[in-house]
Amino acid sequence: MKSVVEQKVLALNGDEAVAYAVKQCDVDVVAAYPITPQTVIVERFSEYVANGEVETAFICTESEHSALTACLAASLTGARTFTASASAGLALMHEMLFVTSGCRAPVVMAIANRALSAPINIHGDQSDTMAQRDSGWIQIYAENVQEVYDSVIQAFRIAEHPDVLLPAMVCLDGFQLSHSMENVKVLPEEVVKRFVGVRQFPKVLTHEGRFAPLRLDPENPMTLGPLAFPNYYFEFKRQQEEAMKKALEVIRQVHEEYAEISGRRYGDGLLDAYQLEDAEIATVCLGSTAGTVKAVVDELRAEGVKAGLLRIRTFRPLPVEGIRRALENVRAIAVMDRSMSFGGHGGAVFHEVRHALYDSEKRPFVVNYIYGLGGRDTSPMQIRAIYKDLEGILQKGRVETPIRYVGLRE
Amino acid sequence: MTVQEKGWREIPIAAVCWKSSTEFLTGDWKTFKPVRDLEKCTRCLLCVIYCPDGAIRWKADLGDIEFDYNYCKGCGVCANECPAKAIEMKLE
Amino acid sequence: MKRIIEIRWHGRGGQGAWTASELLAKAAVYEGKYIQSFPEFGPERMGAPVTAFTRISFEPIKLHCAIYNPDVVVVLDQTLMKTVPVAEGLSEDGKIVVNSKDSPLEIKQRLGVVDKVEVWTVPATEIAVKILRAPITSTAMLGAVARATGIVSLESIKRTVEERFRRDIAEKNFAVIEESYREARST
Amino acid sequence: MQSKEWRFTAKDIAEKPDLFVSGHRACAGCAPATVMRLILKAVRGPTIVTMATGCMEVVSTIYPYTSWAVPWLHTAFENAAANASGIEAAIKVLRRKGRIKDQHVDVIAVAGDGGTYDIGIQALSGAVERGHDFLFVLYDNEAYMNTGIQRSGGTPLGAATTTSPAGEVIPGKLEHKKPIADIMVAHEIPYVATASPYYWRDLLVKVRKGLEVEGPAFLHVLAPCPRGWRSDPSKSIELSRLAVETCVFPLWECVNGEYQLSAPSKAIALTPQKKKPVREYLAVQGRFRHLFTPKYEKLVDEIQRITDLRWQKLLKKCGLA
Repeated sequence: MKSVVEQKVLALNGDEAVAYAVKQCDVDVVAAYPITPQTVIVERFSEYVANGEVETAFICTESEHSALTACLAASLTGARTFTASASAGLALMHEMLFVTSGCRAPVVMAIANRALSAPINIHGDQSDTMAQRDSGWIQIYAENVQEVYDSVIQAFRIAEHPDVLLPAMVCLDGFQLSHSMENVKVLPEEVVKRFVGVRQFPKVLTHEGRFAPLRLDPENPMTLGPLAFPNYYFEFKRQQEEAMKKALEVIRQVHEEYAEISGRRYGDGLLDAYQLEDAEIATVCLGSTAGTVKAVVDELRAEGVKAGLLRIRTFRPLPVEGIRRALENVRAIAVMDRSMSFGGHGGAVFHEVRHALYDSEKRPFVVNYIYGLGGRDTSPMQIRAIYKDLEGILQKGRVETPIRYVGLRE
Repeated sequence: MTVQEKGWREIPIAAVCWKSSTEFLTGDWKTFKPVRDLEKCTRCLLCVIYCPDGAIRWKADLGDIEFDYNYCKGCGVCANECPAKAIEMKLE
Repeated sequence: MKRIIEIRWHGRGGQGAWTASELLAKAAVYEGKYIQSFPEFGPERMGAPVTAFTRISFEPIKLHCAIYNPDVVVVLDQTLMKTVPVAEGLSEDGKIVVNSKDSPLEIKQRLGVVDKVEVWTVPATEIAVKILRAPITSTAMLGAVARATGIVSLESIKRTVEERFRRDIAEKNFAVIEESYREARST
Repeated sequence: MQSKEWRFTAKDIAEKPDLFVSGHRACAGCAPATVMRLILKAVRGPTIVTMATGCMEVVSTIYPYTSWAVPWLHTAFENAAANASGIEAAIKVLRRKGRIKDQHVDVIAVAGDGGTYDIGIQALSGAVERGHDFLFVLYDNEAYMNTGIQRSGGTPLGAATTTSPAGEVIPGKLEHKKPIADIMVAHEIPYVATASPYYWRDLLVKVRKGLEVEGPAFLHVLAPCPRGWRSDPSKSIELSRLAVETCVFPLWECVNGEYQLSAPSKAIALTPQKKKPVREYLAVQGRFRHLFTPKYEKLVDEIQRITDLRWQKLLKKCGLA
């Protein structure tokens, strides 16, 4: 067991914490395009470049599409790469998200979660990343600024792991985290550098009949990004699914290894269960609001209410088994979604949590609360009301309104 | 192709190509094939340069060119461009 | 003292409400406390009323929501009181610190807050103009907040100022902070 | 840069092994395929090629086969130049850090007219503005041939395509071809040129110049497509000559903002009677067939007029008017 490293405490907002982590990770190429509320990441990183604090090539592209493309191409040339975006920017990257995961390029991207237009809104919700949940990227949602910093460092290790080789997103709620300054313990740079290590490349068979490291290299010519007809395409998609499956274990391992040097744990790296052991009622939540829920759970516990929370930290790959185990003894569950799946009967997280519980013996009540769209604040009072609703469901023994909206004016 | 194709566990990840297209013969696409009049040919090599399929090769050891009918698609560019009119397109 | 103190700052875009919020939070970090500092989330426009928030706690802060019932309200610009309900939600034993030459009692009457609320005033604009030659009141208000609340020491505030500003500007701001600390008056 | 003379003799080129190899699945008589072969005959050392979606990408990399003997990357349609940005930046940093062999690597981005004039112009404009050191080669077959001959910004006036068909009231494409190379000149990049595969030596020299120049270079190559131009497959290279001889597609280069005509076009400028009427070029292409009917024949005059106008403008830029 390694001992916990001594760490400085800084006061950073979420965007600054991302930039600081990236600075420490020996990143070769950063390509990005500014968009609120991600801009501070790009600005801070530009300062590091301008001051010679990093050896990174910084490409200020003309669009997010090109930002991700440049990261993808650089990654396939052997570089460790990073980008950041939000909302419309992530939507513009949509095409390239799939290409990046399909090319198995371990690009890391921070997303300062923001609502999608129209109407245009610069504030926080998770519509942007939820809309990309099937793009083949790992998705980690942070609860606070400390976790943002820690997750970015872990993301490089996870994405580049030979069993994984998938791109990864670290999601931080726009403004609630991106623009909130909090205490952040930071590791010494050499410790981070040692933790992330130097990129390794798996060997693949090339058209020259040799096995060569997977990257564009004139010494070992290789064709990347070809056309695959129906006779092959399917097989590559299955490979990606396998990598996602393996990522579950890798995320847990990397999280544990990081915990040993940092002293910080977020559940098992996949799921963060809070007061769930004997909980009768619980919520499921992603991101910063989970913190507010924890504060409410503390109050409820003090009042004798058996309330709990399951925070999904890793949404892709979805830890289905873990979710089932964590929740199957809870009697009523409120799943909180900070995005809509229009016409889909509830939000994405709701669909997936309910799906995970379908095979459980006890089949708890599962209801959905859509909250916080377009940056609407979610107060502790509103969260208390959700638990109150769950108690009501248990009393009545049935669900009357499976999908509800938090803080919405009727 | 009639060969048994590999399963998802066997093929390299990231769709890295593992065969050269020289293993894919396009010669059976043609209806007409170029035939050279050795007398007229000046070995100017323009046909080698213009062939879209790289199917005309300069053989240094022979000091001459050679048509590779494994790849020739019979387009007739070589015949059309031959300054000596030494190539004729003949029905296969 | 409560385990967590919540502060709301009112100013106009460009007056430094968010800066003041951050400086106070950083000062608390130096004292080993847990903090949160965030703006009212929106595009900032010069002159428009803006709000910023600070949480200071002895234990890690879980909350990630707006501050509804602040323990302390700080008003960087007295004219805001005409249009913005600055005392809204202020806890009954809370404190409000206003940039004003007027007496705390006058301000208290104008605000119409309950008796238990402590009202503090400080002529921050005058102090800032005198020393900095500009009506930038963020540091002056910090001095008054330190006096009114005792949340952080003057030394910690100075340390953050020292880190943030150029040496000569920091020196001037030390003078501002000290004077406003002395000049702050309460009911 | 101009001080050096490149000698690409026919024998040199014939002896140099192909880096774009046989077995690709381009149509018979595909001039873009010839262009790919020729570009790679001109490389000077370690080279990475990146390509936009399009005919040449599709025909050359049908998994598990590849026709590329150099490292090669395709990611999407609109982003060949952004790919080049990432590759070039990565190589610079990795060399500096000692992670890869310390050698210069040339980066060539290749795109068709769709991936350049239309969907690719934003990434292209951004990449050259940022000054990345790469050569962008546009092989222009004047329509979206890969998807079945739809019009692009590079399709010339009067050409019939499947989205600008010649009908009862509309004579094919109503708009002029976008002057893409001049647009690239306006970016004030160090090297812009046009080329035609018929003039293969001129093309090779221009590829080499584009690689040797520091910073972005742009090469516009006309690449006749028998399928889309409705022309005889054997005529593809001939058409690339006629386009030059009629001044529909003059050959020039612009080095650091200075325009100059290349030899084949300069010969026409100096001996104007050599300039052939556009009719000769149009008549052998099925896509212009409708222009040779009484209803639309006036359009041939209009094409001649615009060709002459553009030629005169070019002569002026080259100081020859």
